[in-house]
Amino acid sequence: MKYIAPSSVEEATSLLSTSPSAQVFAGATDVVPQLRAGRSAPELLVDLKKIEELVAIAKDDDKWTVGAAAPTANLTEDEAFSGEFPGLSEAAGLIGSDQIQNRSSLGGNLCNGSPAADSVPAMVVNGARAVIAGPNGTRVLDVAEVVTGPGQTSLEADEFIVEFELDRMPARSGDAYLRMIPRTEMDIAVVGAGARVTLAEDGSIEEAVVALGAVAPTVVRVPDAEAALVGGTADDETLSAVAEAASGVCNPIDDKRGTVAYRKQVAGVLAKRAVLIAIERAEQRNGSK
Amino acid sequence: MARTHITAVVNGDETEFLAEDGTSLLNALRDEVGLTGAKEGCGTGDCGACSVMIDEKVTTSCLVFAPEVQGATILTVEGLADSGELHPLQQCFLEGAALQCGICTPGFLIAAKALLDKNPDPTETEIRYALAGNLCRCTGYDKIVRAVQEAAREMRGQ
Amino acid sequence: MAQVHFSAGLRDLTGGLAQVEIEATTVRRLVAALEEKFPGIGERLSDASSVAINGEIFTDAEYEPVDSDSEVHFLDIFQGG
Amino acid sequence: MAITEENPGYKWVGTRPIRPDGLEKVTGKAQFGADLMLPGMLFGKVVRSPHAHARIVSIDTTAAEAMVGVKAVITGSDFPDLAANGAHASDIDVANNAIAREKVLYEGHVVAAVAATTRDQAEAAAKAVEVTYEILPHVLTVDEAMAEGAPLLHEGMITKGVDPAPEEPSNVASKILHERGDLDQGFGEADVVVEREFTTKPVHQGYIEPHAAVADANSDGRAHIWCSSQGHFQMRAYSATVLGVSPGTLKVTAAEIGGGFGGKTVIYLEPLAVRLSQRAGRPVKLVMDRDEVFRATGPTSGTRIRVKMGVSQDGKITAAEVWMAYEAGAYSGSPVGAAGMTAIACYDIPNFVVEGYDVVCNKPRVAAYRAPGAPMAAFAVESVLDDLARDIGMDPIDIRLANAAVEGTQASYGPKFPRIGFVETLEAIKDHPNYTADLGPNQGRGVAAGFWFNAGMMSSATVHINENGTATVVTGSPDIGGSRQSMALMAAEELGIPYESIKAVVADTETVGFNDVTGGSRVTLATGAAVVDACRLIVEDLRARAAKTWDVEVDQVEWVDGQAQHVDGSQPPLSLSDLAAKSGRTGGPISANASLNSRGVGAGFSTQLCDVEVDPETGVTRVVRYLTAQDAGRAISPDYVEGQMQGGVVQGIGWALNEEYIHDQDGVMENPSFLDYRIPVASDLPMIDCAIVEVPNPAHPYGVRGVGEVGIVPPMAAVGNAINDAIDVRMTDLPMSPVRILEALTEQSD
Repeated sequence: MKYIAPSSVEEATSLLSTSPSAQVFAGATDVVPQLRAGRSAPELLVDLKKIEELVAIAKDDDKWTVGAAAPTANLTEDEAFSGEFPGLSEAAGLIGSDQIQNRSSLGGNLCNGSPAADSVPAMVVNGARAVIAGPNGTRVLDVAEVVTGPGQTSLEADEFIVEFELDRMPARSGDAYLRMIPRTEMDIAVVGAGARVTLAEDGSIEEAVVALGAVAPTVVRVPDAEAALVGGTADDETLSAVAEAASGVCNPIDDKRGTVAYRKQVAGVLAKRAVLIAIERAEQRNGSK
Repeated sequence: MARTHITAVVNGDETEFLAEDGTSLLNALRDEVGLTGAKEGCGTGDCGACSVMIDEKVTTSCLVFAPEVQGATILTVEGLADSGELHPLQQCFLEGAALQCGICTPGFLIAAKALLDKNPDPTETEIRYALAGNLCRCTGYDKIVRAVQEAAREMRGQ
Repeated sequence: MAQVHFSAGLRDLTGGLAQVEIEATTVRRLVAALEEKFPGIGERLSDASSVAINGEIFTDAEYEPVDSDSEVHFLDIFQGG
Repeated sequence: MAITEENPGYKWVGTRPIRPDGLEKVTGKAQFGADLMLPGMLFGKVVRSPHAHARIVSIDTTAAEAMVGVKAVITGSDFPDLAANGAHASDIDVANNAIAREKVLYEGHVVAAVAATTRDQAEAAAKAVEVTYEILPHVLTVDEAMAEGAPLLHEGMITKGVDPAPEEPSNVASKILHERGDLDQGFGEADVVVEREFTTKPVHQGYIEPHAAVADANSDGRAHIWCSSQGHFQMRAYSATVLGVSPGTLKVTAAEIGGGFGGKTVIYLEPLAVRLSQRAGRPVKLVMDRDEVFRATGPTSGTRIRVKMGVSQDGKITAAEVWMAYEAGAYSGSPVGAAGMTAIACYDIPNFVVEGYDVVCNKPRVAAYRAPGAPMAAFAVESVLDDLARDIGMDPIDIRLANAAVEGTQASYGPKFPRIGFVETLEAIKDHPNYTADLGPNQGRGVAAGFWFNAGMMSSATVHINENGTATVVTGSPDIGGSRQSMALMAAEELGIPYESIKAVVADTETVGFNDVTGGSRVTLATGAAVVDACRLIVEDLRARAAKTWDVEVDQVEWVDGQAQHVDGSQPPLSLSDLAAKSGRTGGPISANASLNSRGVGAGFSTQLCDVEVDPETGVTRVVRYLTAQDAGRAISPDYVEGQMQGGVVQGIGWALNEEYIHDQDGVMENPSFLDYRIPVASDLPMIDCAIVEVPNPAHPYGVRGVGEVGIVPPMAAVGNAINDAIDVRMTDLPMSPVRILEALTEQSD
C-alpha cells in the first residue's frame, strides 16, 4: 500500500486515472476500519487534504462552498456557517467524537455511502450540490443523486468530490437535523431526520423539505410531509400527517441497530420534531442572511 | 516493502522514523519512535485510548496513516509534562483518583487538554461530550469529569 | 457433635437428609466420617471447594478444626471477578 | 457520607493520598501488556474459526510457512493431548479453549497461530493458513441448547447434580438446587404473588486493554512471559498445563493491566506465545484486536430466569421460587452456582426453591465478570420484589427492610450471616436527599439491592525495610484499580511511618510467594492481611532489635508512631530509620514474609437508587441521577472504594440499557466493536453519588470487606424499576434498549 498526497485536483485525477486500485480519503475514519476488516485492499492511498480547494470553507453573496475534505470541526466552529445552517452544522458535528471531528468530512461522510450518514439528510434538505472532479474536468450533481445504495455512489472510479455548494439561506428559513441513537454519542444513527422550511410573510409555511436517513438504502425525501406542510402551519393535525408520511416512506431493514417497526415509528417522531425546530429557526431568521 | 522516511516534531523534538505507508501513526509512534503512552484499545477510532494532538488538533492516532504527519507537530501524553513538571490535568487526575487501571488515562489527558485549550471554562455537560470519544470502563467517568473541572479552575487561576 | 448441613444438590448422596450430626475434630476427619456414612460424597465435597464453619467461609478447610458446637455447611463452587 | 460504628483513630487508613503508581500512569511510562518491545521480537497472529461449530478436517500450514518473514506456525497438534494423558476435565477444557484440537465450538475459537518479523507479514500468514471444516449444526442460547434433540457440543456430557443421573448426554452440564421450607405452604400464606420470566444477553467485561502477551523462550525449556492479567501465578499454572511443562520452568512478569473485571483471570494467548517463541527461537508478541476480544474472550452468560415470589400484606416474603438457566459458552462452568447462592441472599425467606442449570452453547466460553452470576439473578428477583411492593402499596426500601438479612440470619445458601451491613445500606439510601428529590415529567425512580461474597484465597507479601527506614511492600497481586495504595496505607498504619515512605510494588512469580488472582474482591482483604502480617513481623523484629540495643527484655519495648519506646521512658526512642541504619549490628537486614490462605471472608451488600427519564416517543432512557450505598467494612482507600462503586454501577447501567452480544443465524457475532457494543460514554451519565457504609468485617484486622464486585449487582433492576416508575412498563428482557422499550409501550397501548 502506497500513500500519496497530491497538491492539486489535476494531480489527483491523473493519479486516479492511472491507478486502477486507488482509494481516495480525507480523514480515513471509515477507510481505516474497512482496511482493518479486510473489506478493501487498495494499492494506493490518495490523501486529498493537501489540496487547497478540498479543505477550504468560503462564502460569497450567493453561496457557501465547503471543501469535501474539510474537517467537520472546521465547519461546526465556523460561526457564520453554523449560524446560517445550524441543522447542517449540527449534523456534521454528530459524526463521531471530537477526535473524529478533526478528521471527518462531508465528502467522506457522503461517499462512504452509509444510509445512516448524519450530514447527508441535512445536506439534502438544504439542496446541496457536489462539485465532482474527473479526468475530463468537473461536473455538478445534487447531493441526493450521489449515493445510489449502501456503500455505492454514482461517482466513477477516477472521480472525487472537490467541494459542496449551498445556496445562501433565504430569509425566514431554517434547517434542523435530529438523529436517534441509543447512547448520547459515538453511535451510528438508527434513524435520522432533516428538515428545512421557509416561511411566508404571514408565518405560514411556504416551502418545506424533509429527508430521512437510516430508514432506506439511501437518504429519502418525504414528499407527502412536505406537501402537508406547505401552505399551512405546523398544527397538531399537520404534524401528525408529517409523522405518518415519514413513517410511510421508510423502507428500512431489521439489523443490529434497530428494527423495521422501530425505525418507522421513530422516523415519524423525529421528522415532526425536526420540522418544529426548523420552523422555530425560520421564525428567528426574519430578515437578513 | 520499502518504508517511508518521516520527519515530524514529536513532543518538541525533531524526530525521524521509518514506517510502511499503511501503518497507523499509533503503531509508528509505539514501534518506531518508542512512545508507548498512546494505547490501542480498538483500532477503529471508537475508544480514544490512542488520542494524540496533531498540529494542535486532537485525533485518534489509530486512524491516521503514518506518512500523513510528515512535517507535522505531534503531542503525546509523554510530552504533556514540562521538564518534569506535571501539567495541571496530570496533577488533578492524580489528586482526584481519576484513574483506576490507567489504560485510558493518556487518551483522556490529551482529549481534556484539547478541550481546555479551546474552552477554558467548560460546563460539566461540555466536558462529558468532549470526552465522549474516550472510553473508560473502570471509573464510571465521575472522578475524571471532576478532575477536568478542577484542572480547568486551576488553569484559570482560580 | 458438629451439625453438618447439605445443600439440596448433595442430598442425592445423603438419602435426602439435609442435616446430620458427626463427631469430628477437623474438616478432613469430618469428610472421612461422611464418606463412610454416604459412600461417594467425599469426592463431591472436595470438589465443592468452600466450607462454612460457624458462618465463616473457607476456601480450603481440610485442616480447619471443628468441635461439637460447630455448624458446618458445604457450599457450591463459585468464582469471583 | 460514612457511617462508622467506631472511630479507631487511624492515621493513614481512610485517607486519600496519591497512589504509588499514579505518576507512571499519567505520564505514559507505565508498561501495559502490549507495550514491551524486545530485541529481535516477532509479531504473532492467531487464526480463528469463522464457524460456530465445526469439525476440523485438516489444517494446511505449508503456504503460510513458506511466506516471507514467517518464523513459526503452530496448531493444536503442537500441544500435548491432555485428554489422552488422562488430565482433569477442567484442565482439558482450558487447553481446548486456548487452541482447538478436533472441533471448534464458537466463532473465534483459535485453530492456529503464526509468528513473523512484521505485523503485516503475520497478518498475511494467518490468512494463508488453510483450514478445512466440516460444519456442524449449532446452538446459541439456553433455549436452543436445552431443546429436545439439540445438537451436542460435547458428546459425553451427562448432567451432574441430577438424581438419578441421566442416561443420555445433553448440553446441560450440571444442575444446582437450594431449598428450604415448604413452597406450597409459603405461597399459601401470601396475599400477593407475582411471577415473571426474564432474559438477559451475554455481555462483555469491556476492559479497554485487549489481551496481550510476550513470551521469550530459551532452548533449555525455560520461558519468560510478560502479560497483563489478573493473576500472573494463575497464568503460569494454566500455561504450564497447556504446554505440558512444570510451572517452575515459566517465569511470569505482570505487566500493568488495563482492566479485567474477571475477564483476565483466564488464559488465551500466553501458551501460544511460548510455543511460537520456542519454535522460532525468538521472542514473540501476541496482541488481540478488539474484535478478537469480543469474539473469543469473556463474556458473561446470557440467561433465562423465572421468578415467583409471594408476600403477605405486611410486606413479609413468604415464599420464593427461582428457576435459572445460564449459558456457559463452549465449555461447562457458567456462574449459575453463584447465581443460585446469591439470588435471594439479601432476604430472610422461610420457604424457597432455587434451581439452576449450567448450559453449554456455541459461543465463547464465559469468563468471570464482576460478581459472576449474581447480577442477572438480582435483576429478576429485585424486579419482582418491586412489583410486590407496588401491589401491596409499600415503600421499596421498607419492603426490603422488612425482609433484610441481618447478623444470624440463615443465608439462603446455607450458613448464618456474621455481622453484615445490608440494613445500613438501605437506611443510607432512605436518608439521602436523592430519595425525596423531585422528579420531572417522564422521570421515574427505582431501588434495588444486591449481595456478593468476598473471596479469600491465598496471598503472600514481603516487606523490606530500606537502610534509611523507608519500606518496600512487595506482593504478587496485580494492581487493577489502586490496590498498591491500600497496601501502602495499611503498611504505613502498621509500621507507623509516613505513607510516602512506602513503595508498594507487584513482583513477578520468582520474586514473591504465591498469590491467587486479583479477583473476587479479595486483594485488599487477603493480600492486605498478608501485608499486615508481614508488617507485624517487622514490628516484632524491630522491638527485639531495640531491646538488644538497650539491653532490656523485649517486653520493655513498645512500637509507637514509628519508633521503639521504652515502657518507662528510660531510653531515648529509636526511630525506624535509627534501627534501619544500624541493622547490621542487630542481626542484619530487616525483612519479613507473610503468606496466608485468607480467613475472614466477609459479605458485601449494596443498595442503589436510580432516577431515569424515558422519552416515550423514542424509547430512549437517560439516567439522570444515581446513588449507590455499599458496605465497605472499612474503606482503607476511600478514593478507590468510590471508584469501585462508581465503576460497578456504570457497567451495570450499560448492561441495563444497551450492552448485548448480537449473533447472526450462523452464530457469527455481529457487533464485535465498541461502536456497536455500546458501553456507556461520559455524556450518557450523571455523577454517581456514593454513600460508603462502614460496618467492619469482624474477621479482618482493619474490618475490610471486598468492594470490587457487588456494585454491579443492583443496577439492572434499579434502572428497570425506575423505568417502570416512569412509564408503567415492566421490562423483563435485557438490554432495556430503546427498541424494546418502544415495543413494550406499543404493546401496552394496544
